Amino acid sequence: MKKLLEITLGILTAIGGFVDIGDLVANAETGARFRMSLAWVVVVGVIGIVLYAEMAGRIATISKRPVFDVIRERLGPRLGLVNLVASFFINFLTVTAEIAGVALVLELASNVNYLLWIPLVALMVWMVIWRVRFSAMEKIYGFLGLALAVAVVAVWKSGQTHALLVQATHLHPPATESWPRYFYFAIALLGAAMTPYEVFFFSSGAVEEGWTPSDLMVNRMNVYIGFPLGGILSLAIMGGAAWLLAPRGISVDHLSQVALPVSHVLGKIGLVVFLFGMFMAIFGAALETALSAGYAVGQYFGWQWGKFVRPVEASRFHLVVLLTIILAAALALTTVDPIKVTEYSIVLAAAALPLTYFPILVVANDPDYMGDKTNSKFSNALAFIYLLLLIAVSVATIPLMIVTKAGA
Amino acid sequence: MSNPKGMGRPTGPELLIPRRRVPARVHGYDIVVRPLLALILAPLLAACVGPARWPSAYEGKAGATADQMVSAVETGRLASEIAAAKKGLAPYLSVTIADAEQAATSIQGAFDSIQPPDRHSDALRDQLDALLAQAVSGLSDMRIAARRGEFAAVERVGRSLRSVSEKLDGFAQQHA
Amino acid sequence: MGEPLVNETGGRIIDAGTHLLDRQISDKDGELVGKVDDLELTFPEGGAPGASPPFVSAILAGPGALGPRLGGGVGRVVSGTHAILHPSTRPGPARIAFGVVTKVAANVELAVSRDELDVVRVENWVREHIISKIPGAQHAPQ
Amino acid sequence: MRLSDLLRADVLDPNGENVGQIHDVRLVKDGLDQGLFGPAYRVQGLVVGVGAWGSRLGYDRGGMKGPYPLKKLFQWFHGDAKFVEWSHVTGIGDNVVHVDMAKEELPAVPMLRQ
Repeated sequence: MKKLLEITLGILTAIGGFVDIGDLVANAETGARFRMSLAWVVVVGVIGIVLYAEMAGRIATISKRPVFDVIRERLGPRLGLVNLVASFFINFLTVTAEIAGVALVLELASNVNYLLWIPLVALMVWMVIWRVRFSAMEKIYGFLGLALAVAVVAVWKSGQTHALLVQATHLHPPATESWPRYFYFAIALLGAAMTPYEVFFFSSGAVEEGWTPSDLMVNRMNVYIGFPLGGILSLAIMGGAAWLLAPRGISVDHLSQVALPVSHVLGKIGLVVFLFGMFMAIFGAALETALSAGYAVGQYFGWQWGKFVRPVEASRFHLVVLLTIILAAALALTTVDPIKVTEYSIVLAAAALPLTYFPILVVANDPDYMGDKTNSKFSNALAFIYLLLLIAVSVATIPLMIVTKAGA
Repeated sequence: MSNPKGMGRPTGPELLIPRRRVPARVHGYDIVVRPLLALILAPLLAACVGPARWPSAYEGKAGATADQMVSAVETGRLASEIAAAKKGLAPYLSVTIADAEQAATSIQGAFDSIQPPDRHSDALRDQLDALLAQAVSGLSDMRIAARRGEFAAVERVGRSLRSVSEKLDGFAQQHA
Repeated sequence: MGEPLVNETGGRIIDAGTHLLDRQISDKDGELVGKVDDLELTFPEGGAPGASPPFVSAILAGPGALGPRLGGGVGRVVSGTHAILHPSTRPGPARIAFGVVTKVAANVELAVSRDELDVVRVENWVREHIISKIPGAQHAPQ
Repeated sequence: MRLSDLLRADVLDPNGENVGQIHDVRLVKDGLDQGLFGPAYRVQGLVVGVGAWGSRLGYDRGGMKGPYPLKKLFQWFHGDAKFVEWSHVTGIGDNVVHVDMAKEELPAVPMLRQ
């Protein structure tokens, strides 16, 4: 039973990391435009995040080093700083997108403009970080975010599951879309699936929770259960858009459209559950990303960080978190299109992936850190292939962004 | 990508399976060579399509605009169907319809700001403008009704938008 | 994989850049202090190069040590920030004598509390002027 | 002197030939007594090689488990690194260190793990 509770860290990270505003938007958008022809990317993304999050969690458990400690130690202060600036900026866009996303969900439930909700959402995010226990936080938002599973029910009840699976074997864009756009959206999906804050948060969380080598099993369970679960939710969102929105020629540019399939199939109750799930998942992601801002900066400079000490003992960490939330809310209040912010954040995240994942792979192989818990040959082979893939993605992202005019 | 009539995108909710069946067998060429070619050629091609200086470019933009407007109108119609089936919540439907209206307005505005390069393009513009205006005003009516909680009216407007949606889709296919 | 290398008298051998530089420093209570941003090397009896080799006499931590290592414009900004925030006119980097180090491992562990060290000056300022003013700042660790 | 004064400095042999850049500084714990810490870490020698990129990843000190291609890449990259005992250092200038052994005579870097 205790073990069951412990895997919630993984589930929160998976729901909040996999199914956050970025995934809701990217998967629905992709489903509506490319039907299921890009579903394979979600699978590739799940395997990638499982592989690297397991390593990050194992490193944090064995050597007590969260990811940004490792980045600073192995890449040195200069490249580490480049990494910090890039990661912080992308993460900042993500915080903005999540805060706006929570506000958009509240708008859908209340018909009150999302801009009016933003200050309240920002305050709630900060208060939860300030006051709620880390373990309580992850359990509440992890389990309640599972309400999103109603999207899986909707796809199943639509009777289209088989047709969608058949579509998923078509590994090319539909006639209405071009190859560059196909690849651009593939990159967006990969960025949404493997967003670096997931490992920042997951590894820092392992330290916050005080994991010891006996928790390695918990680490594996978290990763092997949590992320694939997030992947299934993502595919359900994509599937709903692929069968209901795509045939009607609807392309997704508002969060409201993401809920149409669930509402259409399951009616009012389904819609309520889905909106609730979206709220919890995006709110959880807002907590994770805001904390990750503090984790990354604190770990680069060596400041006291984390919720495992009293706030006064980690003053600079809490200041960074507070300022990040305030500035993100301010950016969201400029009426910048939250969906656009989301799209840019995941695509830029994709471009920055090797910066985060390369040092993790190196340290997971270093007996100085890991003792005899270094990577197996199998995970190394797979991780190396992923590293090459991530580098290729990172090189291709900006040119594709220009060519496709950001997927327009 | 010439698109003969009848290969258009299905519009009715009853057509959940795509009409154009994609061949199940995918050739190695499709997987390897085409993406590579696309990656290499795309920047070159993209460089050729600037602002609508040529009539063909204008026509392409008109087609794309119609296509985008189909998305907005169909979103509104889907919301109205959900309302008719009593499957949605009032605030949610209101926001969804208002979002669709907002999208429609900005699509219309973007198209109106493009300079038509010749007489033929003027005709094209008039034709599409009429459809865009119908779409926007229909979605506005729908939003007003939704905000007032008059979902019977929402449903009525939704039905009336069907022909607009079909015409927009036809226009998009014709001028792709 | 073998054991860590020692010399003939049993002294442990490490590479400064790989095993010491950029590591996390923690104090006697396990609280995090800063990073090993640089090391101070001293020649015994002020000896010249070539005679007796220098030894590591102190850890240098904080922006005053990090700035020069970053170099360039960014480095000047970091060093400049340090100079502005520091009360003395030409401050050196915060120095932690190796005499208070107890262990060089994953973390570099100290025998003193971080409050006795110059490197947490900014942390203390932020605590005093901002964080401790927010209600709930003293509540228990979570 | 700071450690960072040595890192990345160029190493010149008596003929003025560039041996490479200082990748790392090897320390041994047998120096002057430092209070609680016991004997200080004193400088034993310099790890010198071409191109410092990746020299901190650990692939040049043995024991790394992989991945195989990365291991090979960095071993190839840093395989010809040289070790300079401190007794061979004759002078330290601005970003340059002079040694009294010719480039060809310098030994390879001893591994930190057997």
